[in-house]
Amino acid sequence: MDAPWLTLVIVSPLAGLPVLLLWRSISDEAARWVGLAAALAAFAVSIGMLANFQTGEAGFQLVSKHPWVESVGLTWFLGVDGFSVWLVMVTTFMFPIAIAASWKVDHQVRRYMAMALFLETVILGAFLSLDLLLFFLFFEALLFPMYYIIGVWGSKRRIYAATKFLLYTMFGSAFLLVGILWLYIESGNQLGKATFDLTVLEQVRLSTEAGRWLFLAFFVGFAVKVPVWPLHTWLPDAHTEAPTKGSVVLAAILLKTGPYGMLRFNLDLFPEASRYFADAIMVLAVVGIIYGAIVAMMQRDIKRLIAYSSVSHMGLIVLGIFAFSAESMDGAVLQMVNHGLSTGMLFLVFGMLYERTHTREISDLGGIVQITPWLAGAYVVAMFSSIGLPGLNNFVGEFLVLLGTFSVDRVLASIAILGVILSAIYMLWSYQRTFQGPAKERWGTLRDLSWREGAIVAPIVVAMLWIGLQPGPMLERLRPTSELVSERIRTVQVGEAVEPLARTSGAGEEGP
Amino acid sequence: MRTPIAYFLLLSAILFALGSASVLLRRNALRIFMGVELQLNAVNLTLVAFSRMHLELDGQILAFFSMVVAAAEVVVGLAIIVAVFRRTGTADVDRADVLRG
Amino acid sequence: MIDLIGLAIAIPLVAAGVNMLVGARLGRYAGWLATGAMAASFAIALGALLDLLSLPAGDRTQVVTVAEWIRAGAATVTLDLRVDPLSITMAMVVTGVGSLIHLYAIGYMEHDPRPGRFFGYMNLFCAFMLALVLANDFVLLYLGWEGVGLCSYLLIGFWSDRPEAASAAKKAFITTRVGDVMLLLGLFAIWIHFGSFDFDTVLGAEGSLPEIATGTATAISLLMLGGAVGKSAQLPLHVWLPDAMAGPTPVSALIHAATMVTAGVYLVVRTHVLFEISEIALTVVAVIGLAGALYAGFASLGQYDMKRALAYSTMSQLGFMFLAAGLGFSAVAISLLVAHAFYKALLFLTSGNVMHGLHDEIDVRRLGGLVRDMPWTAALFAVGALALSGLPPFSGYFTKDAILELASHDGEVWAYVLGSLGALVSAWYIARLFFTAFIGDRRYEGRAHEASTLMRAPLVVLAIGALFAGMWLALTPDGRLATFLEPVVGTVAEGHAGPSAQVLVAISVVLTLLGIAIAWRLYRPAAAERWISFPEREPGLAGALGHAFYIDDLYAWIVGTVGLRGAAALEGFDRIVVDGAVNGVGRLAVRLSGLAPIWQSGKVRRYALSFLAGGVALLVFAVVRV
Amino acid sequence: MIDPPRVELWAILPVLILFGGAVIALVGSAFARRADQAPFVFLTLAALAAAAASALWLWNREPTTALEGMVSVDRLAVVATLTLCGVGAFGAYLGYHYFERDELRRNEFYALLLFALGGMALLVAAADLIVVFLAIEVLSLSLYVLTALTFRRGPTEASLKYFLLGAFASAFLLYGVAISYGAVATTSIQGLARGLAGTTGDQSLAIAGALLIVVGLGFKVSLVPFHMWAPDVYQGAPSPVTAFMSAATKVAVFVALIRVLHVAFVGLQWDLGPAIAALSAASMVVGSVLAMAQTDVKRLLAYSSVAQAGYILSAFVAPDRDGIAAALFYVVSYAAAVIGAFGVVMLVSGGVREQTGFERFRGLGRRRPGLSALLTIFLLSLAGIPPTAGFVAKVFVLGAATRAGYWPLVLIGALAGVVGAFYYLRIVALMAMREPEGDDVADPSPLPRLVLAVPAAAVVVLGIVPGVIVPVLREAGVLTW
Repeated sequence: MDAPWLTLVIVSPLAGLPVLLLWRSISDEAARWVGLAAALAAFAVSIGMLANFQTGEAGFQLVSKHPWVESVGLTWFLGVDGFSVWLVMVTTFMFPIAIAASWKVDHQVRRYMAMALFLETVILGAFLSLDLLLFFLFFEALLFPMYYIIGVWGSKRRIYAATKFLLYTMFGSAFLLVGILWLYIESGNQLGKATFDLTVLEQVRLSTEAGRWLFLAFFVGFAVKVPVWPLHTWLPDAHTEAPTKGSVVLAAILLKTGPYGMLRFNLDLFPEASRYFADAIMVLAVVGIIYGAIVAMMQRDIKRLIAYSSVSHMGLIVLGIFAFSAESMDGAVLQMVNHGLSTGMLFLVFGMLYERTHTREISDLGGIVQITPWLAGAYVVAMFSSIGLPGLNNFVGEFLVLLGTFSVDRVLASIAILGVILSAIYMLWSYQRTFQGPAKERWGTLRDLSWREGAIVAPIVVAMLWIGLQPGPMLERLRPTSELVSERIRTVQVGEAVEPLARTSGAGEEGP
Repeated sequence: MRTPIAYFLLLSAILFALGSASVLLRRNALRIFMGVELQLNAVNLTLVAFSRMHLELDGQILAFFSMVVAAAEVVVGLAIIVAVFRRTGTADVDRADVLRG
Repeated sequence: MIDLIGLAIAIPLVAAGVNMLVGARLGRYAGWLATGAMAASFAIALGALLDLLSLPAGDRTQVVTVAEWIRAGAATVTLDLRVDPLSITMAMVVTGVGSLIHLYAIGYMEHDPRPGRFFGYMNLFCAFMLALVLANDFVLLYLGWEGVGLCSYLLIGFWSDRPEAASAAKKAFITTRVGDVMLLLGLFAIWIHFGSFDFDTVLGAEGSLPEIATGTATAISLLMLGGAVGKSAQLPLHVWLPDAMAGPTPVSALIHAATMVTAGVYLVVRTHVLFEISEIALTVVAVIGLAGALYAGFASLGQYDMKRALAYSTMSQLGFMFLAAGLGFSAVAISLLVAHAFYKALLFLTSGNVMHGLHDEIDVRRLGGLVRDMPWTAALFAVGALALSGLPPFSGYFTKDAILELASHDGEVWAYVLGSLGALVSAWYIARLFFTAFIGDRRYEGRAHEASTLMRAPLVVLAIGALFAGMWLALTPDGRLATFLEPVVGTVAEGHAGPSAQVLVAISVVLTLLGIAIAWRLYRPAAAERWISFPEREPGLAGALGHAFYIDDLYAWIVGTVGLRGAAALEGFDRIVVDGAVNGVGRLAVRLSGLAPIWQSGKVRRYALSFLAGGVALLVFAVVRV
Repeated sequence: MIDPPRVELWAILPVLILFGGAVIALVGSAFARRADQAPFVFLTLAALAAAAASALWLWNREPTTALEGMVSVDRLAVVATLTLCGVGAFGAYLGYHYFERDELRRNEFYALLLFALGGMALLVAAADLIVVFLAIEVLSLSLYVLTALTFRRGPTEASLKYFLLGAFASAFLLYGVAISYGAVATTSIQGLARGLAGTTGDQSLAIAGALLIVVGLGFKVSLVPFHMWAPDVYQGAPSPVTAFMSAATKVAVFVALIRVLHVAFVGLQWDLGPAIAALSAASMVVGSVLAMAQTDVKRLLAYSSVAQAGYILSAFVAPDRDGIAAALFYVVSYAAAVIGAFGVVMLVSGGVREQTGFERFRGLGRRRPGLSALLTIFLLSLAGIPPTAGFVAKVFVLGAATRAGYWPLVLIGALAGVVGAFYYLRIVALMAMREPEGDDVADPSPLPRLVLAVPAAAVVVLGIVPGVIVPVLREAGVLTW
């Protein structure tokens, strides 16, 4: 079916917004349902997009391109390829879950849902824009709703955390903005017409030096979002103070805009610089993997622990991207999805526990497993997924990333693989202290998972098993793209001019 | 023989500086304002001088305008200063520091 | 039947799912469901075995295509299964012994509140184990490898309210993970070299060695050995096994005696071609095995907890298997593996009976004279002990002593001598257990009740296996099993060095009897006080034996003290330096901003001054530029 | 023999209308000092409407200069005048509400407002430095008085400071005019451009003159280091006056700056550029940093307007129509946002007592979701966070600066934006994320909220579809020589 799928995907969450904004006196329950319905609608639409996605195409598909502000060359230019398609899917998949998971939010529900839907829209926009300014617009626009969600519905130090998150990420995107503008002007000088169109900017020939500076500007912008060590310290605070849904969205989706940006923009626009900096970045990534894992070990607060585990896992993703081997790149993209599912589910399940116990302190908990076996079981699944147990989703990604990296740099891969051990240590240790051991009588009365909660968790588990055992459908859709990109990058020699990327299809043509 | 233009400019510059100085040094609002007046007149001198140099009249016209403006400023300024004096019983500008930080 | 081998995995998997989801409602039928599933998959494996036997020895390697798993870049991983003599042998052990232990567990766990989960985990374990041994692809093997680790974790920690069980589970998983990581690296290395994970591609068709540089082969083999050492609790990654006994006894019998811990041996045997290319790797295997055999044997002597003693004995036996593999007698290693599965499972389950009968009392110092209350159990234990000690004609003799015999014939004198010492110690520690626990006078209160029929029946079967399996497997000179395995593991080249077979048999019998004699001398009923008070008299020696020469304590110190301190330091660094810098910048800015009032003092004249200064600065700036 | 000057009054019709309205209002207020102020509001709004209409009527005129080259008739002036009329309308309404609430009768407010607007309308059309000077004086004098209008302690003090420093500044302005006159022998803006393009002009003298003019005008738009009056005056003046002058003055004076820098002294671009950049950078940094520690919303916004002026100025380093369009877009979106922001502050501040400390805003979101939503929108725009006009505006001006090759300035601007986000969102946090304390004192009347929804809508619309005005602004950016 021929429809402006991507535009539909982006706007579909907004469907619920008018109701929420205009109908002041809407009841909380109704507001929740509206939010959930809109999110589910988005999911349905994204399924349609997936159905129209051509497997085996490397280039951009379902492209829709409409001038927006001609005078500055801003275009509504959307396209999806192997990199973005699954990120869109995981976004639309996790949002209804996250919204359903925050059913317990009891004050200002109307605004909560509105913010959530707005957030979903801008995140989807960021994943689908092929116009740098459009991307930056979405990239910046997602800050405020997240800030608001953390700051209004978060826990004790929420304002500190929210502000830190906002300022830190804005600090990063300040450099990104400068880089984008520079590139924009440069395109004007070279091609006559200044543009933000990614597929055109790929044609801009940059001096080695300029390319490297621009790469750094872009990289810093994305590295803060990832976050790459040592720019990570906003993450634990944000994760910890955010409400459950906030943490889920943050971990599952929002962080992915960072590595996605690197894949989409740094590698496409500055291949030479990418190669030039690859080694340094891989080292940073490996440091992040080990460092994050070790620091996670020492956390007394479960959410902080999970946050630091994110630092570790995201390091793995960056490693996979900058190893430039097709396997590692496949793995990296897959890992973005996987990390979304597993870490998202960890926050989800722990959030359910938190709703019951109202404590995040490991030392307060213990012996939960005898009281709420199903909740503990769900946590165990998520935990082993994030530990990278074969048969569950994370293994496939980790395996490919490490395999690809190993074929490029054995030493780094051998160090990075220690993360596999460390993750087992901090996860199992915290699990032991939280769920195992003699049950504390103060928790004697906890309820086990309700049907609603079970229904929230089940889809994720299914997805985990599916990806873990049959990643084929995902891999075959993203493989062509990653092969194209990694091929191009690997043909580049450091210090040489670069041939513009030849897209197999899509890009230029006008949308419907 | 004619005096070189430079002398006029220098003189007016000195006057302007003196005016600024009194703005900086005086504490009484009125005196500060007189300093400003002095500056304006210094500028007038410059204008006239240049006008003479270029042998055309715009400068002198502008000088007239500035005098008018100065007069207008006097009117408004005095009113304000008086209003302040009524409130605070002093025209000492250093006392007027409720608004700060 | 071969094509249906997938079912052998699927059935337990499904049963596991059912048990874990609705096990609570099944109640006591959970156990029967699980056992039934195992029996079914045993039947399938048996069928596959028979099919295989009906084929000529040449093409007894069947690959069952199942599905593709991962395809990315140049890497492809399949879920295909491989049925060949080696894998089917392992499958028979897993399903056969597995079924019996499941059956036993029904009785053993009857009082447990959550049989559903227990049997779910057990079935899940068997499924993973079968995947491990039937895999035709290294990554699938790794899946099973990690999967059994998971189940071991879940089952050791099954009674997770007991702190020691929880930490034992964690320790087991993490320690083996260290090995797993090496295995994973080995897999990467394999892929780099062969560009495939497929057994046929990597290991080459039988006979023909894969062309690969010795150095590479050494690297790969040693990395995989690392994995094997971790799983099979060999030095230096053995520390988790004794603690793992905190799990329910059927678990110890199934996972930590009969099947999972033998995965390492299986891996080494499976990839023996790679090991054989590099002499070094092979030697390392042998040395580690031998060292482990002796070390664990002596350590077992220092244990008063029956299960811990048996755990060390398992480790020692596995050591013998590694020794065999290291010496190139893969077939013999496997036959010891099979025999050991029977008698060690038997021994564990009998000690399980003891626990069951004496509400979890397992310390031999508070047992003794059990033979009166539990004649069956005692007899069965005795059978297991005889089999283990290696007296002809029981299994132990045909397997363990075969290793020594071959070693000596190959002129591996060091291996023979030390191995024989190990054999002697084995006889010694197992006899010790029997004497201290089952004869003499009671050292426990009340009366131990004999195990129910349901729990005895499987033991009888195991006992028969323990007694005669070895004989049956090895009756022909070079062993039936050996010939059966030949297509996969190659022939066992019999050397002719050293003394003749008869002499060796004599020596081994003498040594075994000597071991038993020593045990009797030390632990006979009359001497009870002496050996119980031994620690007081010889604290040094007793401590060394009891703590298995303090290796575990050393690790604990390294991890618990050095490791934690370091981690804490890093966490502080993150909080104070990295995050401190971030917050510092913010605070600095705000403080700076707080300085505004100093200049913004509300004084007009100061404003005018800064105004003037600014103007002058601009003019100067212009003048300088012009 | 000099032929009599041609008097083309149509060229300054908007100005005349505004002044006319002002005079009527003045007379009216003189006779009916304590009368109901409703008629004055309608008079004012009518005058503004008429002025706007006449301005529109000038849109299609062939760009030219009139009145002996004293005023220019071009689209820049038209756009600016329209903006000013809009701002004026909101200012008038806010003032009406402000005085009505406290039964204060200050009908001269409207006269002064119109005078100020007249001066501004003249300023944006000025084609001669003389007119620039005169217009500046007219609007300043009106603003001095407006500032003092309630004659309370704060306002009078603010007015005094504003006046003294303003007079001081106009002396510099005039000196600058004089020197540039001396350099090129004309005060006509286009004449200056021609003179400097040719050889007749004395470059270095002209640079000095230009800089002094920049100083004089920079004072009006509160550029660092000529900004120090702004916090005191903005805080001291009655909120509606603050709202009006913070928006309108910037519009008018920046347009004048466009004429001065992009026409008169365009020949000195390469000499003046760095100075402009320096001023811009200083304003962005100092303004943002000093705003961080403020705990009074009005004062905070005052400092923020210093930073905003810096952003607008950063577009001036690009001497082309895109630069002008960028500056104009920024000015427009800034005007909408800032008048709205001060408007909300006025409603919260509780009358002429002007309590604008943070505590008044604590938990506002719970009590007055409407007000806090409005203020949030305005603050987001000022902070440059999408989807608001402020974001687009920042991109435009920084883009212009990038094109001119001043990328360090761009980086400074981008980073100052982070600091900006800090203090703007501090207020948002205060309203949305903290529990209210004390009793609710914000103005309950619904109409003001409705009125302020207009600039809010404008801010959002311009943020999502800037295309609606960008072409117009680019038209305005075409300047005649």
